[in-house]
Amino acid sequence: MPGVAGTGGEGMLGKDTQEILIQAEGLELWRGERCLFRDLCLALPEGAVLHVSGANGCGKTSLLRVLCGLSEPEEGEIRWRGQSIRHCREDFQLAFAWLGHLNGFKAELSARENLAFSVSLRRRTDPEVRNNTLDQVGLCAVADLPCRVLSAGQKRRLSLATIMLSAARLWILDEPFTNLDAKGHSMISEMLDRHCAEGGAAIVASHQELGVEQRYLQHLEMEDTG
Amino acid sequence: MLLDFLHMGGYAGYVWSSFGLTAAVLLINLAGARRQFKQRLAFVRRRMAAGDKT
Amino acid sequence: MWKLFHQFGSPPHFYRLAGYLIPWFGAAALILILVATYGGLVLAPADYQQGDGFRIIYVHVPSASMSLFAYTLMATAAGIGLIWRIKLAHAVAAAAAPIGASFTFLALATGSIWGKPMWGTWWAWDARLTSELILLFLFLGYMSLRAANDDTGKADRASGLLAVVGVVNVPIIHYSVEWWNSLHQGATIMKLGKPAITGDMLWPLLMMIAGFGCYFATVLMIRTRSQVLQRERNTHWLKEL
Amino acid sequence: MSGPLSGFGVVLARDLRLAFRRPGEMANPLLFFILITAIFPLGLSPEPELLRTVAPGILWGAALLSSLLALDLLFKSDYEDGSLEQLVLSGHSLPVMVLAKTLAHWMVSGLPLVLIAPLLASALYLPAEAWGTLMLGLLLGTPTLSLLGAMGAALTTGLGTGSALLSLLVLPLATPILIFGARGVDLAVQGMDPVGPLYLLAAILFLALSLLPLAIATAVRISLD
Repeated sequence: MPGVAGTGGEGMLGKDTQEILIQAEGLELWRGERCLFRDLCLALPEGAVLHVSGANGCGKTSLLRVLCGLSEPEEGEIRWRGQSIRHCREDFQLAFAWLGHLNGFKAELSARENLAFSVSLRRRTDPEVRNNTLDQVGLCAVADLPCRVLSAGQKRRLSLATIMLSAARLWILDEPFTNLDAKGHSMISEMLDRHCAEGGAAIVASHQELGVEQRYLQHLEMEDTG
Repeated sequence: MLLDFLHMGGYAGYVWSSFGLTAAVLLINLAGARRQFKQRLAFVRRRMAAGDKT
Repeated sequence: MWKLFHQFGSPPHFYRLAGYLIPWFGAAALILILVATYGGLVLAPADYQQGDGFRIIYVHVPSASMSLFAYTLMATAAGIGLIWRIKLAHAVAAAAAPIGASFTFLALATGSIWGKPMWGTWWAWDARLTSELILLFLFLGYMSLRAANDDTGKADRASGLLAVVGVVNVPIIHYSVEWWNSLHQGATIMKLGKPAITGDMLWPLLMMIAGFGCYFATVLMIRTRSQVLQRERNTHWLKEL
Repeated sequence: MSGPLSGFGVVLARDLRLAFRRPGEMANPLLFFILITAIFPLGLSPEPELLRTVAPGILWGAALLSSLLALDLLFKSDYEDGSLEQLVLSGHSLPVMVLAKTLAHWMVSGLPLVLIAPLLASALYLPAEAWGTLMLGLLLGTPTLSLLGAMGAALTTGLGTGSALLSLLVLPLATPILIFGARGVDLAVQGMDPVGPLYLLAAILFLALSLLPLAIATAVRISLD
């Protein structure tokens, strides 16, 4: 069974002054007759990136979905800043941004409209802030085309723009690098570095290296019980 | 005496079909439940005997 | 109280308790049903209006009441399962569905068989039969939603929610059908009303209902045990089976 | 920008904009409603007397079926492109946002039925004084149908079972609306006061408005699990 996470580089501000953002104990999840993980514990301080890796089908995505409250674990407790997420669902959800396999955009709406909608669910932003974020991720040229004509890489960049603008303290990203070119890859690494520098945290499930500075990085290796 | 009991005052067909159907449904239900239980128990025992790590 | 509720809710405890109770309830059901059948078919006098045809009441009314009881029990168990996340409650709800559906079918079948001599047709849109028909669709909807979900946990919660919403609607459906039926006044003679029940007509009916109740408990416990085995994962207590 | 109703406006605006981006899809329930109402006279007979008596049943039955028709797509597109997850995790109250989605869907599929009902009523020789009751009844009944259908859609979203299972789940629950709606029009045709069934339809609507969004939100969370 995957052991305790949180091993790895020392946090920038030293361990004790950092506040533990998200903590999980004794997580257990089954898929049908198969146990994906049991007694999984993790504690993620601010300014740290937890890199969840493991073979296909070992439950990386399921773990992330459990952590953000989409799936119900069989056993175990998840606490956001000391409070169980069952009791503080609203502030927990406002405090984190989720990027799943699916990008979460309506194909009929344009990139600009989609970005406006997803960000307005979280905070009020004025148009030019959104425009230069679109520029940052390189979507300015196609901003007004309906999303169905965008390439998979462009859609992924649009969801990265949403994550940037979400002002969320915790990012939970599932395979963020899919369909992204080298430039996109380095963009994500910079994003994560900047995010940690500002005291944020991230949980990233990926097969590739995150390219994040060592001092932020922590590892969780998921055993394949298949 | 038995004959007119069976006759049921002319409603024999309806009364006996109702009671027969009821008995059939009750027995089928009971048998189905027991068979399902036996199958499930056998499956669990086989899984326990195989002792696969869960 | 909570400790008892929790202790009884633990699957191994229920499994053993059910194993112990099933033979007793089974025997009680058998005796009650046999005596009630004898009482209903032999001892009870024929009805002055419907003659011996009225004896079908001894199977129709108990199964109709059991069908409604089964749906209510299913919805309550599902509600408990959804609110307190008790897997045993979901197991009970899953077990109650097929029994309830067969009682509903039984009530419909015996109702229409009883209707043939009274109304000359197998099916008349009588208020109670129509409500029973809609209840059958509610059961079938519940069971097909449960079958459509392959993951047991999701199936429990999705069909549980449907049962809870359904049980809120059952009284509304019942009274709307009554109201609909009473509109065209000619319905009174067609109403499958209970004929006047006197003493020695009544006790077999009550005993039959009790017998059906015990039968329901027996089959419910058998089915719940298999549902518990299907959901149970921590292996220690399974080993001693 | 919290506040209990904050998510409502945003989701409602997006869904309406989406609906108007594909007007073809919007017309389906309406065309289906007209088609069904046209089929029955073909099946029965053109004779006005007969059509007048069955008109309330046909109109309400057709309204019931056509409002269910478009419902299984209500959550399907959001489920498949991941935006349903974003809604659930957005921190806003899910029942409110689900109510916004159902209202948007009703405005696109339920409301047109109400507006076109008199036209079809006249095609079935329904006397003019009953049109008011028909429209009012549909106005009170179709939102409840949309709410019930939304719960069915939320329960069957991830299962790929299409609208067959959805109809099996929802139709039994929708029978009271059909009964009160059709009977109300029937009473109006006979010149009696149809206010009784209309009150009952309104009562069921407010019961649905208060309880069903909670059930729909739970159903969405379950199917996303």
